[in-house]
Amino acid sequence: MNVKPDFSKGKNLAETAPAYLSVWDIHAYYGESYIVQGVSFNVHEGEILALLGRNGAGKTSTLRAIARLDDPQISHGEVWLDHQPLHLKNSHQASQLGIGLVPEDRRIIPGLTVEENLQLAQIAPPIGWSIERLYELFPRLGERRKQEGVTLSGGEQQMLAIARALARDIKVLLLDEPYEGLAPVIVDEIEKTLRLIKEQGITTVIVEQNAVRALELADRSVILDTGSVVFDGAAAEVLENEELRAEYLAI
Amino acid sequence: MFGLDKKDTTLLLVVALLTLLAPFILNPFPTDSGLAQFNAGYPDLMQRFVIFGIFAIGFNILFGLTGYLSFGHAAFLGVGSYSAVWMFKLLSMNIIPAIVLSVVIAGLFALVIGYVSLRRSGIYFSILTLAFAQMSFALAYSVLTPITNGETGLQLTLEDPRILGTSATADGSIPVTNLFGLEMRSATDLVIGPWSFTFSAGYYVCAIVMLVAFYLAIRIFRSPFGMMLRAIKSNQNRLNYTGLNSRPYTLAAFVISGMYAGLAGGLMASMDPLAGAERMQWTASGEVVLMTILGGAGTLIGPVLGAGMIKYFENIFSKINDNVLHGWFAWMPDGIEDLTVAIIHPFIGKGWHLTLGILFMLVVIFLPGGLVEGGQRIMRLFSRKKATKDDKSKAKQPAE
Amino acid sequence: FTNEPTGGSVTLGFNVPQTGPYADEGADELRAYELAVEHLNGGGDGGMMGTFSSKALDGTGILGKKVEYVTGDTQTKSDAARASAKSMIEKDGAIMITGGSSSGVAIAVQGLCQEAGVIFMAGLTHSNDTTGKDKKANGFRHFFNGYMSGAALAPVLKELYGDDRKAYHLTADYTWGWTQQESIAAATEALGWETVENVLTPLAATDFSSYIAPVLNSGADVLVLNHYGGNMVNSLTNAVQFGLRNKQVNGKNFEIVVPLFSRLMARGAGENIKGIVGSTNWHWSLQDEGSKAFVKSFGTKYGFPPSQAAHTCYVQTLLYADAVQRAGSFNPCAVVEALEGYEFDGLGNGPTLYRAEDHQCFKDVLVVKGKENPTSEFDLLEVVQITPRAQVEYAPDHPMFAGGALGSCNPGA
Amino acid sequence: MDAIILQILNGLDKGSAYALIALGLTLIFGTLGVVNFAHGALFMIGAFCAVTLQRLLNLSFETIDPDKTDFLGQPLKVKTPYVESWFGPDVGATIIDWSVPLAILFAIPIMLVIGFVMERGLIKHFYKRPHADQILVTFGLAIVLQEIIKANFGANPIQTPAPELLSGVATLMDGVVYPVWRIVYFCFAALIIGGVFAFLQFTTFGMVVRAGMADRETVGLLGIDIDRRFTIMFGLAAAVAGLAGVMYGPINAPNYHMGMDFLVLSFVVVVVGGMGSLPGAVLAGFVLGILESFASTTWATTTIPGINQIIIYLVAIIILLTRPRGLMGRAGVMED
Amino acid sequence: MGILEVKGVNKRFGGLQALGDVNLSVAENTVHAIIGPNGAGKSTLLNCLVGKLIPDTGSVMFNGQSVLGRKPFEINQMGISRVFQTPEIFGDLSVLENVMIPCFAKRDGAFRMHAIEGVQNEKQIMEKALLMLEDLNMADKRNMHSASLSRGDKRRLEMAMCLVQEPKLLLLDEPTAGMARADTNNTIDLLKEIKEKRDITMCIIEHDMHVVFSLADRITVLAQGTPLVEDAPENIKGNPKVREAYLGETA
Ligand SMILES: Nc1ncnc2c1ncn2[C@@H]1O[C@H](COP(=O)(O)OP(=O)(O)OP(=O)(O)O)[C@@H](O)[C@H]1O
Ligand SMILES: Nc1ncnc2c1ncn2[C@@H]1O[C@H](COP(=O)(O)OP(=O)(O)OP(=O)(O)O)[C@@H](O)[C@H]1O
Ligand SMILES: [Mg+2]
Ligand SMILES: [Mg+2]
Repeated sequence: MNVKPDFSKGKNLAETAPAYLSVWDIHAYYGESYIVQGVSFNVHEGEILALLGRNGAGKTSTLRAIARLDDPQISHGEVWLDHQPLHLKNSHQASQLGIGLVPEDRRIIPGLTVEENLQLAQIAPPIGWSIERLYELFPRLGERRKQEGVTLSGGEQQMLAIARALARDIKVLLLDEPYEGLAPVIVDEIEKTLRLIKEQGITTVIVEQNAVRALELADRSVILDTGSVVFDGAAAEVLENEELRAEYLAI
Repeated sequence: MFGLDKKDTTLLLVVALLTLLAPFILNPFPTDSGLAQFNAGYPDLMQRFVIFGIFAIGFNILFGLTGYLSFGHAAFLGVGSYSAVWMFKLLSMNIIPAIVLSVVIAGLFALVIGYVSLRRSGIYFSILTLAFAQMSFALAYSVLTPITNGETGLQLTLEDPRILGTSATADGSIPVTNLFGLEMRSATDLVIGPWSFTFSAGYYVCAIVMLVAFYLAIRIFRSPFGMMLRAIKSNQNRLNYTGLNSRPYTLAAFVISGMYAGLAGGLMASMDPLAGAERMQWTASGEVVLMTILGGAGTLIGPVLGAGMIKYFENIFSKINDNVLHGWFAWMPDGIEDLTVAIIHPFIGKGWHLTLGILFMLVVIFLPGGLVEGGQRIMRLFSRKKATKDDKSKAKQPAE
Repeated sequence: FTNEPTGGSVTLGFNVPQTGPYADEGADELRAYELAVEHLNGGGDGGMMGTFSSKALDGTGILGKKVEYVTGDTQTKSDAARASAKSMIEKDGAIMITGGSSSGVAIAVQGLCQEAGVIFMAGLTHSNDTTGKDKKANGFRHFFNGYMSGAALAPVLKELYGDDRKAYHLTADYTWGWTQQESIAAATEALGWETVENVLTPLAATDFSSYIAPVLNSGADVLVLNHYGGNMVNSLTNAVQFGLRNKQVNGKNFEIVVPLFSRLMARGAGENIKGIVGSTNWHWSLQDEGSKAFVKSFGTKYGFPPSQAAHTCYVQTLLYADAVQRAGSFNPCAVVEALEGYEFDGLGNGPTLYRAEDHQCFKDVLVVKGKENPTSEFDLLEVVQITPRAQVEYAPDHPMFAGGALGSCNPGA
Repeated sequence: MDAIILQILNGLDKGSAYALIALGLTLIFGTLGVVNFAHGALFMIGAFCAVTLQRLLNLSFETIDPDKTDFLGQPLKVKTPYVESWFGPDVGATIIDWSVPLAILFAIPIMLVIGFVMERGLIKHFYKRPHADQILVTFGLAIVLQEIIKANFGANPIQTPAPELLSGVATLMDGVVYPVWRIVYFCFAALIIGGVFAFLQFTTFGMVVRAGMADRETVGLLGIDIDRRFTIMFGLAAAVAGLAGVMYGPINAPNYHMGMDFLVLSFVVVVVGGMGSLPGAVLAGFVLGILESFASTTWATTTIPGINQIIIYLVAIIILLTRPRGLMGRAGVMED
Repeated sequence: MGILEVKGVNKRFGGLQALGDVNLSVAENTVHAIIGPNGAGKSTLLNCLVGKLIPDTGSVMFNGQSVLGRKPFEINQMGISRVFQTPEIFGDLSVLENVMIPCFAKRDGAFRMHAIEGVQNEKQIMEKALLMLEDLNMADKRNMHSASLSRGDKRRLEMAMCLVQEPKLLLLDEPTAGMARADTNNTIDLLKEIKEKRDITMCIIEHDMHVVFSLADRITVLAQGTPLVEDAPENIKGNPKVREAYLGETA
């Protein structure tokens, strides 16, 4: 059973959207190529949504569109966060409204140390976890605070990217393949953290190739294929639905 | 044809046609009309177009393909010119030995400078090449005057000890550069009605050399070597871990483009046997950079267009003066005429730099790919019909 | 011959720096050319045509053909200047090229004109080489040269500063600088002066402090600045900054000499020029009839007095036109013949000779000094002495001029 | 000995000019990563701010002096500056005399505005474009700015003398005299350099801009309005360049192409100092200044003829070959 | 005597001992997996093998020859190829060209001037590259600008670039990270097939245990820069030390 998004074209989403984060009919392009072809879904406050799909399905592009990063260009469509029209904002405004993105290639800023990478996140309000608290969560980062961020090992960089998002006071956390390159112990660790975050009422959208893990964590799931939504429903449902798993997730 | 694919063959043929018909194409206005000012079809300027075209094509092999931005390429052009003039002074007025020597010497010069400069990349490389060129310029202007004749530039004199040839002609002049007897300065005029077209031997020699140079550049662009160079620009690191040594590739590209510059320098001296130190100054190096970017770096034809554009402004716009303007607008009522002239005045004659500066900005702002992109946009305008603009039909509705 | 005028008009090519550091001089040259053309075609008040000793010109153009002109930009670069001259010859059919404000450019264009078979009437060029080792049969220079500066300055320097002086030379490190330095050193050494040091400065130098500082303790009591244009303005400004003007050395006042002066440069140097001695080809305050007529017609047309560059360019144009008129032909060889050994007067420099052997004009040279109390922004120089022509003459084979050959005139195709 | 001290002073002085120009350039080029060929033009405009102020203060009304004549023999018009008639001849003359220091106040807002407008209107669109495009557009802009100045002020140099009080020479020790204004210039440069360092060191501003340079997108993701900071940085750089120009006027009379004369040199200084390093640029400025001064001594030029012509470039080559990233450059900045 | 012999390798970064006395012997024609927590020094070890880093002490012998002190391209020419942790490809070139370049390197050595003959005439090389792309299901993307590939595709492209060189030793640093499950399975199959078809030795770093256990003949567990254990896969799973340091409960 799919949950049909509870809004229709033309209505003012701010009034009608029941959801906390509403993505409605977004289309995105890279130059001439048409990547996101009308994606819509809702996320409720405090919920964890797993956004799944094959390589090149458009998951990253969707997250980037929500976080209002320059490219891809959204041609039309709307994104609402807590009655605020995100699609009218640019990326730093979106961030100030509470969007936090952990990008897929981590985007540790070259030339800055680990600590500076974290400090950078705390320049603009609103500020989230303190740096000390983040070091408690990821002791490896604490040990390497003076090391240049980009010389960290792959997994350490991933930790830094997550820590950096938490250093801001976020309402919605967008995670693009957070487990990639992490040792299983650390994955467990991060999973715990995500549950903790959820308890604090933060809404999370997670994109992950390790679909089983993501689905076990998530409340709901949206599956994308070639730029369109092919499934929208409870996470458990995907785990049960053999056909769906085989066709879109190959598990 | 010529070992090129269809697109490149067409390009080559079009360029060949344009160059060979340049005396007509560049002289569209009748000689007596006011617009004759805009005619560019006289030997010197046509030669300059193709010579700087060669220079820019060569520069583009380095910059366009590898991304290494040399800011000292004019040094090779200068060295080429000096070698050629010395060849005229010492050996013969035939241009072949002169051009051969200038290419060889410029190549050697490039080998040395390239070997050192290519130890660094990015801006550090640019500054190294700049420093070498500026040193060459400063020395040529002062300390090396015995070789370069300093400020005045190296010229032929009546006392040159020419081994194969005479020091002076029978009537007491300096002999003229030639190609096995074909004098570079000779030209014939063709008058058709009010039009007059000049066919200059020198121009056609340059044009043919340029076509050969252009053809070679296409081959290089399309060769595995060219692909390696593009790979260097894209990700040098990856190339090294793929088992390829990027140094000899960049050095080869550097030397080849240095030789192109030397060829241009040699040709320049062959058309007009003088070699001045300013040819090596940073502004001259900067000029070829601007030509290449203006036309479109990394494209085949772009640099030639850029070179033509800049030389056109330098030689045509700088020569328009108020007198000429008044001539053009004489048909207007006096007050309006003066006003029009006053408005245009800052942009012509001594203001040609201003116009050029504005042009640079306009091109780079509106045509990020240079003049070539301008051309492509025009082409696209014609083939627009095919492009489907209806995005919505493709857009799928959210899953139900 | 090349570009023989066939219609009712004849085209002259005015090749002047319109961009770059000498653009102001170029602009003034261009004004003079336009004025000359106007006068040749019978417009205006006729300027120096009225005072010129030759009466061949009658205000109907040249040989009855209306004078037209084209302009170009030398950018003060040999290459660009040649390109521009070539386009005038090849495209516009110019029969004579004139202009320029540096010796490198003049020599380069002169060489070109020789090869192309047109006449070159040099503008502002002061190097000995222009009519020395680089002289050409088709090229003519009205302007004076480094040797003449030295010869004219020396007696005045002796009179002003005595014959027991130690001179320190700063010299622009290129051919013009060297020839001028050589000339001045020779002339002053002949007076009994000692040349303590000659330091070559890079063309690109803008700050001369590191060249000026050593002067302070060198024991020299005269500084000679063999610089022109921006170099001269900067080196002089720096010298004054270092207090050289107020210094006493060997019990004498320290002095600065700038052998080649121009009013435009003097303006650039501002206050610093006051009291400094140098030589110049011509100055608007001269009171002979020719100069007065020229200043009047130039001043009336443009609102300020002409510079020496304007003067020499104007004169060169008239001289060319006159020579054609007298020769009765535009053929360069006929013009050369008419100009060689030609004696004239009334063009602002007194009786003048275009010497046949090297195509150099011989005339009086002005020694000038920066004025202490200028009454206007143009009134910057005062004439100290008019050195008579006899004193600045030299043999055509003088070592400083030896080496080149005039060759034979080339009428072109 | 005196000679050596003098050359060191000269070196420091030249060095402070190089350092100051390079400082502005390195803010744009080393930090924002824009190859700004218009930087020289900003320096030149700074100098012309002083010229303009001097002209403004010298705005005069004309009276006819029947006793004297002008060059055409007509009665001479005598000019009296308004300032002198408003404030009295003495005060007026003093104000005019102090026009260069006053021009500092005049230039700061002008240069800031020019910097802001330039960044907002033009450079902003070029951060992501290839360096080649930046070169073309800024070079074009430099030409346009130069030509505008040339059209208004001519091509000849225009003197902007230092105030009477600060001109002349100071005796530093026995036998060593040095122009006062050059000492002022050195102190001024030290002040500006210190100020900029402090601003970037003791605030997060520098770090944010550096980060934005390396990865704009991610910095935006962290809620920082990087565009605004880039604009401020650009304005700051323009102001530094302009002030360097204002103060340089009394040393060498400004002309319209003074910027181009310094342009290449300042790029060399910045790169030798190491891309992205402010202290590097300053250090390189002083090193090159001092070496240049010593290379121009007679001793040096007689030992190696022409050394004064090439010293800067020679040293640049040696430094860049022995230290891959100049004196203090950071890895990865403009290395590809 | 294995094809690769690492003896007593140490590497320090400032105060950090990234590798401490590492000994490793990889037998010819086997797949050797290196696993371990994030920051254990796995990538660092690989860097020492390909000439990116020079160890402080120790020796690295490949095929009886020392690789130390050689430039990366020389080492590659000896027969070692590497897939990087973050994809390194020629972004400005097309996918096909990306694969052709290693073919040239294989055929012509480190440098050869082929400046005149057109690329399109290199039929053999083009065919070889295409075949490789087909093997990896990327043939349809051959003319794409490789920078605009999705992340998973970039990884596959890089694999293709290394495999097409037919190296004697293939080093893979997290080759399947970020790859969709289906493609991960394909990759496993592909690697298996290659292993069977060709004489190739592989060294693989992975956090995905599914991949490790499907492929590896032997496993070394690295922790804090030193080998913890080296053993056959069956024995690793049960090893309590490994469980604690790396696998966590879920494995
Ligand atoms: N800069 C770009 N230019 C052109 N096309 C792009 C660009 N970035 C991504 N694409 C294309 O957009 C499509 C979707 O990319 P996206 O990164 O959103 O996919 P994804 O679902 O995140 O895939 P993956 O799981 O591999 O990360 C891909 O086919 C990719 O080729
Ligand atoms: N250039 C460097 N400077 C300082 N420390 C470094 C540098 N490179 C790596 N390190 C450190 O060395 C340690 C080992 O890093 P390495 O990249 O080898 O880890 P890894 O085992 O590959 O981890 P992962 O699985 O997370 O990729 C890490 O703690 C890292 O921070
Ligand atoms: Mg993705
Ligand atoms: Mg790793």
